[in-house]
Amino acid sequence: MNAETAMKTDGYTTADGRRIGGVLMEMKNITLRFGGVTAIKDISFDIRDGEIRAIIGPNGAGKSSMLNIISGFYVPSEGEVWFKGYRRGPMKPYQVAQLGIARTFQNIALFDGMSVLDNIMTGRLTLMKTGILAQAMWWGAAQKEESAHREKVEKIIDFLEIQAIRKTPVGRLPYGLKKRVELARALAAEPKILLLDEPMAGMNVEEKEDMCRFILDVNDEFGTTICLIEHDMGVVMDLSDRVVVMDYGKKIGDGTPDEVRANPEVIAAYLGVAHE
Amino acid sequence: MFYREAGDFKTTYPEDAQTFPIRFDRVRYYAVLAVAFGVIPFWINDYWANAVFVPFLIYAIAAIGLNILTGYCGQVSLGTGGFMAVGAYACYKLMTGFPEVSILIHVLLAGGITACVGVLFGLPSLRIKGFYLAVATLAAQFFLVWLFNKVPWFYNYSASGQINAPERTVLGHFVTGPNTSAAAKYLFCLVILFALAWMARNLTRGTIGRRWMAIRDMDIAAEIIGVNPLTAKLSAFAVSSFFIGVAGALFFAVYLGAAEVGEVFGINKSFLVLFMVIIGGLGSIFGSFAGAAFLVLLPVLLKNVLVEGMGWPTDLAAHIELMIVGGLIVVFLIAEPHGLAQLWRVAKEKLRLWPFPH
Amino acid sequence: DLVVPNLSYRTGPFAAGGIPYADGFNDYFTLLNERDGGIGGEKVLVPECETAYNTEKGVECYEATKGSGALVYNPLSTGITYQLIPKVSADGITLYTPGYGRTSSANGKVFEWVFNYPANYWDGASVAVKHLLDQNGGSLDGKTIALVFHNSAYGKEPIRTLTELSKKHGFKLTEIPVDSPGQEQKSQWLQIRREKPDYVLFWGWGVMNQVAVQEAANIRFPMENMIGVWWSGSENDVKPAGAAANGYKSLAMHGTGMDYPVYADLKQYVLDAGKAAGAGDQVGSVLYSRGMYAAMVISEAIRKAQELAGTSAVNAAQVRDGFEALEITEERMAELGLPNFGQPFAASCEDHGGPGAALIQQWDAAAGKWNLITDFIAPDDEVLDALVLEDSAAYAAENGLAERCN
Amino acid sequence: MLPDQVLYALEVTLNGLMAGVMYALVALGFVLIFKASGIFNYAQGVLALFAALTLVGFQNGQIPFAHLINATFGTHLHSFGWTLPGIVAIALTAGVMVGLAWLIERLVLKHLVNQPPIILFMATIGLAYFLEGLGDVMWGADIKTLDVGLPQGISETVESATDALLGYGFFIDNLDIVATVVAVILVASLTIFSQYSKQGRALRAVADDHQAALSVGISLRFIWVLVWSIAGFVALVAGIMWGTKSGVQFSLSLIALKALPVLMLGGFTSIPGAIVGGLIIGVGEKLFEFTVGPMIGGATENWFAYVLALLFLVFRPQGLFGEKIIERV
Amino acid sequence: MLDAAPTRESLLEVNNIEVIYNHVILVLKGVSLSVPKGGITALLGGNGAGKTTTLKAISNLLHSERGAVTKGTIHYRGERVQDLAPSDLVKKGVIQVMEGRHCFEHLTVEENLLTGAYTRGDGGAAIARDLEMVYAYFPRLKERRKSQAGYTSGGEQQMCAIGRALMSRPETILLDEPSMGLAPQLVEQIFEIVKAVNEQEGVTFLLAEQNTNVALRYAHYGYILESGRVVMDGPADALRENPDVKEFYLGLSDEGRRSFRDVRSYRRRKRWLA
Ligand SMILES: Nc1ncnc2c1ncn2[C@@H]1O[C@H](COP(=O)(O)OP(=O)(O)OP(=O)(O)O)[C@@H](O)[C@H]1O
Ligand SMILES: Nc1ncnc2c1ncn2[C@@H]1O[C@H](COP(=O)(O)OP(=O)(O)OP(=O)(O)O)[C@@H](O)[C@H]1O
Ligand SMILES: CC(C)C[C@H](N)C(=O)O
Ligand SMILES: [Mg+2]
Ligand SMILES: [Mg+2]
Repeated sequence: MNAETAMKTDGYTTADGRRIGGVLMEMKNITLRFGGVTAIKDISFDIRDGEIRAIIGPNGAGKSSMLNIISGFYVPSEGEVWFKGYRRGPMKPYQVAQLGIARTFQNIALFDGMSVLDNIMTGRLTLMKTGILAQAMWWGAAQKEESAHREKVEKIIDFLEIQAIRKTPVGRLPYGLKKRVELARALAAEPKILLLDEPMAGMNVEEKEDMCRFILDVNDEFGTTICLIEHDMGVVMDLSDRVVVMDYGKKIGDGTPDEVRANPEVIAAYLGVAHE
Repeated sequence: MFYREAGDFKTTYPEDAQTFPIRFDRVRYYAVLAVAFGVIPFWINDYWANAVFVPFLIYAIAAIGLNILTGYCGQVSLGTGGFMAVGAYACYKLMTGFPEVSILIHVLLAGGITACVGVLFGLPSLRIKGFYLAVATLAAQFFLVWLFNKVPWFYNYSASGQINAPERTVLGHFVTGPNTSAAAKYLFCLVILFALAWMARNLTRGTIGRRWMAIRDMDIAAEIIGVNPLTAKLSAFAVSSFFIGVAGALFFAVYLGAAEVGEVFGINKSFLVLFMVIIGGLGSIFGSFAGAAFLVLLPVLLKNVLVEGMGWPTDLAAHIELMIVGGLIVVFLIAEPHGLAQLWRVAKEKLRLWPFPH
Repeated sequence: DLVVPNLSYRTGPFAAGGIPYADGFNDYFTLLNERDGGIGGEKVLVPECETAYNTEKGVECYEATKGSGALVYNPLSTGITYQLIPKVSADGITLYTPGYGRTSSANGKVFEWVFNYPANYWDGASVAVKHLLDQNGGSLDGKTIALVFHNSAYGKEPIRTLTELSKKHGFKLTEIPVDSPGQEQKSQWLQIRREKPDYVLFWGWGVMNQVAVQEAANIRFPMENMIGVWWSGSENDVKPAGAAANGYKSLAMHGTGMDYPVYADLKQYVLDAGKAAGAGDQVGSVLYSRGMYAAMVISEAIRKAQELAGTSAVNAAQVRDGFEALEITEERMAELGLPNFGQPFAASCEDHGGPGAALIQQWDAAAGKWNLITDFIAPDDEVLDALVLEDSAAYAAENGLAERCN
Repeated sequence: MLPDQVLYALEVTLNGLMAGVMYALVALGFVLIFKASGIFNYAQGVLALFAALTLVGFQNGQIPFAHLINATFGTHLHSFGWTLPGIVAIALTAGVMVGLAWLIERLVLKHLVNQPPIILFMATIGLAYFLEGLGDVMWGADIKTLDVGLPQGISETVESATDALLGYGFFIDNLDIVATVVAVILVASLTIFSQYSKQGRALRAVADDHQAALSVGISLRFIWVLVWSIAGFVALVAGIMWGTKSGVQFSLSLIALKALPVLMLGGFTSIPGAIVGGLIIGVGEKLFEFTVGPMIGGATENWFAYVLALLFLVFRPQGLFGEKIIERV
Repeated sequence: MLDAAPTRESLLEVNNIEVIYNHVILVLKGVSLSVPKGGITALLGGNGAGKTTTLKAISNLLHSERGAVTKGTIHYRGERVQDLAPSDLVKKGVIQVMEGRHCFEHLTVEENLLTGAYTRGDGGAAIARDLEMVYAYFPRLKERRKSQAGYTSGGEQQMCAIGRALMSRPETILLDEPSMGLAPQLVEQIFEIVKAVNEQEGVTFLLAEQNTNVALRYAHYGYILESGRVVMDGPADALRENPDVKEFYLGLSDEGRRSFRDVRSYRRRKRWLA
C-alpha cells in the first residue's frame, strides 16, 4: 500500500470549516502489559493531520501509557505504531522526538534547576547543530545559532505571555505557570504532533480559557496536530475534533464529541450523567 | 542600593547571553583579572605560591571539571582522584617520551587522554544512576590507582614506583622542576585555568550545557524531549575528565614535582574536589572557584591559628582542624545547600533591595 | 636559634608509629636545650608540622617551614623523601633519612644534600638474608622466602636487593604486596599458608604490622621464621597478638629500653619537668628510641658544623658540611649517655650511607620485651655497592648531575 | 581425595565467605540509614571507629579529652584507674551511640529535611570528619587493643574435622565464626523489624518523601534518632569485630570502603542484600586474588570488589535485592 | 447543599501571616483566615496566589522548603501551633493532603494507606475497618493495593493520597487541590466523600481548589486569594452569586457557559488588588 498517498487522499472537514488531512499517526492493536497488569488491551485508533484529538477515560484507564507509547518511552507488548505512513521500528524516545513529536507531562517534568528561558530552549535541542568545540570557543557559529534560536523562543514566550518570568528558575513557579512553560517547551520544538497530558489540571476556569486559546492558536497558526488528555469535559468537548474513550485499557468509544457524548457505554464508564 | 541592575538594558541576544550581563559585575571581573595577571606575579613568593595560589588554581580546574559532570550533568563521581592520576601519568609519559615537545602540549594531551579514559568509565552511567553510580565510579578510582602502581611501564620502571617531573620550560622560564620560580608556576597555572574556565562557561551556557542540565534535572523527560542520553552523558564525562586530567597533570608536574599514585591521587582527593564543588555550589563556575579557594585556605588558616596562634600540639591541632573542617562543612550545607555561589546570589538580591527588607 | 623542623605524623593511619618517634625526637632536643642550653650555646627550635604520612601534606609542611631558616629535615616517610630530594637540592637544605628513604642516596657523589646513615633498606634486606644464611649453615639454596610488603615506594625498596640476593644465594623470592593501609590480609596469609615459604620477610608500617603478625600467628606460621624490617618491630606491632606473637623477629638499628644513662637526664630535665612532647608513656619504646637516635645524630652533626664553621649560629650549608664530616664513635655515644646504643660510623664526601649493619631482635611475649639475639651484622656490600651505584647513576643521568668528590 | 588446587580454592572460598560477613556487618549500617532516610551515610565507618574507641576507652578507664585538657591546663590526666568488664563497657558504649544519634539529629539532620540526597551525603562526610577528629581528641590517636573476650585464631575444630575428612585442614578464624553468628542474628532481626513493623514501614516512607512523611504525622526526629541509634549499635558490633581483629585506630574507619561494593551488589535498601552481597564480594575477591591475582601482580582486592559490583549493576542497576528505581513520567 | 450549617466556633485561626521563601521572596502578604469547626472552607485563587503556601504554613511544612512565617499567628483550638513539629500537629488532628499527591513511591498502595494510620493508637481492628472504608470509597485502589504507588496512574495516586489522610481519623483535613487530575465522576465523588465525612464525622475541611465551581457547591464559606492577599471572602452561596467570581472563577457570563472554543481573545484578569 502506498501510505503516502493514502494519507493525502482521505480527510474531512470539521463543523467550523477546518480541513483535516489524512492519517498522520496510527496505533494498531496496541497492547501494553506490566508484569501481571495489562494497562492497554488491543487498542487501535488514528490521528489525522491537523486535528485535535482527545483521549479521555477514567483514572488508570491507560491514557498516559498510550502517550508514553507514542513518544517511545514505553514499548508496546503487542501492536504497531505507524507514523506518516511508515511503520515505526523500535526507537529510543529521543529519536521519536527528532521525528517531530513533542509532549508535555501529567506530573510536570520541567528541569527545575534551569530558568524558564533555558527550559524552553531545551525544546529546541533537536534543532541545534553546532559542535562541542565551536561551542567551547563561542565562535561565530555557536553564538549565531544561539541567537537565532533565542529569537524563535522569544516569540513563543510572547505568544504564551510569560515574558515576565523568563529568567526565573522554574522550581519557584506555581503549578499553573509550570504547565504553561511546559507547553512552551514542547512548542519550541516546532513539532508535527503535540501530545498534551492533562495540560489544564490545576487551573481555574480563566486560566483554562487562556490555555484553550493557546492550543487552538497553535493548531490554527502552525497547523500542529494535537493529541490531548484531559479530564475537564467542557474543554474536551469544545476543543477536540474527535475523541477516543478508554476504560480499563480498552477502547470503548471513538468519534466526534457528540457521538461520544451519546455513547451509553461511555456515559456508564466515565461521564456518569450525560454531560450538559 | 549597593548593587544595581536598573538601566542595564540589552538590545541584542548575545548581549543578554553574556557571562556578566550586569555592568557592575563586569567591572569587578576585569578588576580581578587585572590583579591576578598584573599584580600577584610580582609579589608572590614560594610560600604563597605553594601553600595557597598554585593549589588553588589547580584545584579550581579540577573543581570546574567535576562541576561539569556532577553539577551540570548530575552524575556524581568519586573517581576524580583516579582521573587526576591518569592526567599525571599521561603527562609524565609524554614528558619523558617526547622531551622536545612543549609542556603545554603535553598537559593538554594529558587532558585528552584522560577524557578518553573518562568516557570509558562513563559508559556504565547509561544504566547505573544516583548513588549506585557514585559508588561505581570508585571502581575507576581504585582500579586506576592500582594500575599505575602495578605496571612499571607507567612509572618508567623506577625502583620506588614514583614519578618525577623532569625540568621543562615555557618561553625560557622553568615551569617544572625544583628550579621553578613561584611566579612562573603561578602564571602557568593561571593561564591554563583562565582558558579552561572560559571554555567551561561557554559550554555550560550553550546547547550542550542545556543538554547536560536537562539530563541532570530529569533524565527521562530529557530523553523524551530529544536529548540523547548517551552523547549527553559521555560528553560530560569527556569534558569533565579533560579538565580533571589537566588538573592532575599540573598537580604532578608543576605543583608536586613528584608523585606516588596511591598517596597523591587516592580517594581523599576525590572527596576533596567533590567538597569544593558542593561547598562552592553545584552547577556554578563561580562556585568552583569559591569552593576551591575555601578548602585550600581553610586548613592553612586553621593550622596557622591553632598551631602558631594558640600554640597547641600539632596532633591536637590536626584533630581539632578535622573537627572544624567537618563541622564547617555541615554548617555550610545547612546554611545554604546550594553553596557559596547561592549565598553570593542571595546576598546580591538582598543588596539590590537594600535598605528595604523585601 | 637552630631550626630543626619536625615533620611528624600524630594523626592518620600511621599515627601509632609516628607518635612515639616524634616524641623521642622532640624530647631529645628539649633535653639539650634544658640541660646544655642548646647546642654550642644556641637553642634548638623544633617547630612541628603534621604530615599524616601523606606526601602532599609533607611537601606543604616543607614549603611552610623552610623559610624559617630550617637546617635539616627528617620527614619519616620514604614517600615524602622522594618528593623532597629535588627540592632540598635546589634549596640547599639537608635531608636526613636514617633507616628509610631513597637507598641510593647513600652515594654522596650524586646526592649532595641527602644522608641516610647508619643503615638503609637494602642494608636491612641484606642483613636479614645474612641472618638466615647463618641459621642455615651458609646456604639458602632451594629455600623460598616470601616478601610481604606495603604496596608503596617504601615497601618496594628492598625488592631490587632481594632479587639480586636470590640469584646469588639460590633462594626463591615470592612477592606479596599488601595495599595500604592493610587491615585485611586474609588472602595474603592464606597464600603463605598454602605455599609454605620457609621464611617471611616483612616490610610493613602502621596497622599493617599488627594485622600481619596476628594473621601469621593465626595460620600458625612459625614466628621465628618471620623477620620484619626495623619499622615492623615495635611493641605496638606485637602486643595486640598477645602470646601468639612470641618469637617474632625484626631488624633493629639501635638498642631499646631504659637501661641507658641518658634516661636519667631525660627524666630529670624533660619528663619530670613536664616538658615532654607527648604523654610520656612511650619513653624507652623502640620507636621512641629511634626518634631520639635521629635527634642525637642531627645534633652531633650540628655540633660538628659549628666546630668546622667556627660559629655556633650555623646555616644550612654549614650543617650539611657537618653531616658530611660527622663521625660517631663508641666513646662519643658513651659520653652522650648512650653507650653501645648504635653502631659507630664516619661519613665522608662519597659515603652518606654509613656501614649499614643491623641487629636482630626477637619478641618475648611473656616478658613483654624485645631481646637482641645477634650482634651487629654487616650487610653484603659486594652486592649492594653495585646496586647503589647503578641507581644513583640513573638519577644523576635523569637530572643531569655531575659527580662530586672527584 | 580432591586435588590440592581444589582444596585450596575451597579454603579460599570459605574464608571469602567469612570475610564477606565482616564486610556485611559494616554494610548493614549503611543499608539501615539509607532505607530510613535515603541518606547515604558515609560516616558509618567512622561511627564504627568511634564506637570501638569509646568502648576501649571505657574498658580501660581512660579520661576522655585528656590530651586536650592537659594541653590547655598543663595537667597530667590519663586514666581513672579502673578497668570495666567488656559487657558493661559495651552497654555504656551503646548508650553513647544513642546519645550521638540524638545529637546528630538535633544538630544536622533536622536542618536538612527535604534536601537533595547529594547534600545529605556530603553532610555525612562532614560528619565523618568531625567524628574522626572528635574520636581522636577524646581518646587519643594511638593504637589500642580491643579485647572483650571474643575468641581469635585458627579454629582447631574445623581444622581437624576437615583434615580428617579431606586430608587437608581448612583454616577458619574463630573470630569469623563468631562474626557470622552475630551477623545472622542481626540481619534476621532487622529484616523482621523493617518489613513487618509499623516503624519499619514509616522508615521506608521517610526514605521516599520527607515532606509527605511529615504530612502524615511521622516524626522525622523520632525515626531518625531511632534508626541512627540502631545504625550506631550495628557500628559498635562492626567496631568490636574489626577492632578485635586489627586493633583500634584510625584505619578502622576505612572499612567503610570495603562495605560500599557490598552495598551496591546487594542493593542499597535491602538488609538481606547486605549479607548476600557481602558473601559474593568476599568470595569473589578472594577467589580472584587466588586465581588471577598472581598473574597480574596481586593486591587486586581493593578494586576487584568494585569492578565486580559495577559489572553486575550494568545488568541490574538496583543491585540484587534493591528496590527498583522507579522511572516514570 | 448548604444545609449542614457549621457551628460558629472557630477551630483554626490564621491571623495576618506573612511568608517569605529563601529569605527574599515574599509570597503571603498578610493572610487571615478563620476556619469554623465542622465546616468546609474553600480557599480559591489563581495560579500562584498562595493557596498552597497558606496550607503549608498552617501545617508547618514550610521550613523544609526554606520558607518561613515571618509575621502573624496561627492558632488551632485557641492554641498557638506555629512552632509545633508537623507530626505533633497531626497528633492534634490536623492532616494535610499535599498538592501533587506525594505518595510513597516504593511502598505499595496499601502500605501507603497504612502509613496514614501511623499516629493512631486505637488498635489494628479499627485501622483495618478504616482501610475497608477507604477501599469502599475508592474501589480502584483495592484493585491496585499490591502495586507500588510509584507505578500507579496519576489519578490513582491522588486517591491514594486522600485515602491516606482519611486513615488518620483527623479532626481537620487540609486538602490541596483534591480534584486535580481526577476524572469528573470522581471529582464529584470525592466532594461527596468530603461532604459525607464532614457531616457524619464532623471533620473540618480547609480546601484549596482551582475547580471553583465544585468547591463552591460543597463549601460553606470561601476565601479568594490573589497575589498573597485575601481579596474577598464570604459564605459560599454569596460568592457564587458575585458577578466577578462568576465571570473569572466560574467561567459564566451573563448568557451562561461559553464554549472554550469561542474564547477568541485572551482575557485580561481583573485584579482586585494589584
Ligand atoms: N510503568 C508501569 N508499571 C506498572 N504499572 C503501570 C506502569 N505505568 C502505568 N501502569 C498502570 O497502568 C494503568 C494505566 O496507567 P496510566 O498512567 O496510563 O493511566 P491514565 O489513564 O493516565 O490515568 P490518570 O487519568 O489517572 O492519569 C494504571 O493502573 C497504572 O497503575
Ligand atoms: N519554594 C519556593 N521558593 C520560592 N518561591 C516559591 C516557592 N514555592 C512557591 N513560591 C512562590 O510562591 C507563590 C505562591 O505559590 P503557591 O504554590 O502557594 O500558589 P498556589 O496558589 O498554590 O498556586 P497553584 O494553584 O498553581 O498551585 C508563587 O508565586 C511561587 O512562585
Ligand atoms: C619512615 C618509616 C617510618 C617507614 C615508612 N613506612 C617509610 O616510608 O619508609
Ligand atoms: Mg495519566
Ligand atoms: Mg498550589
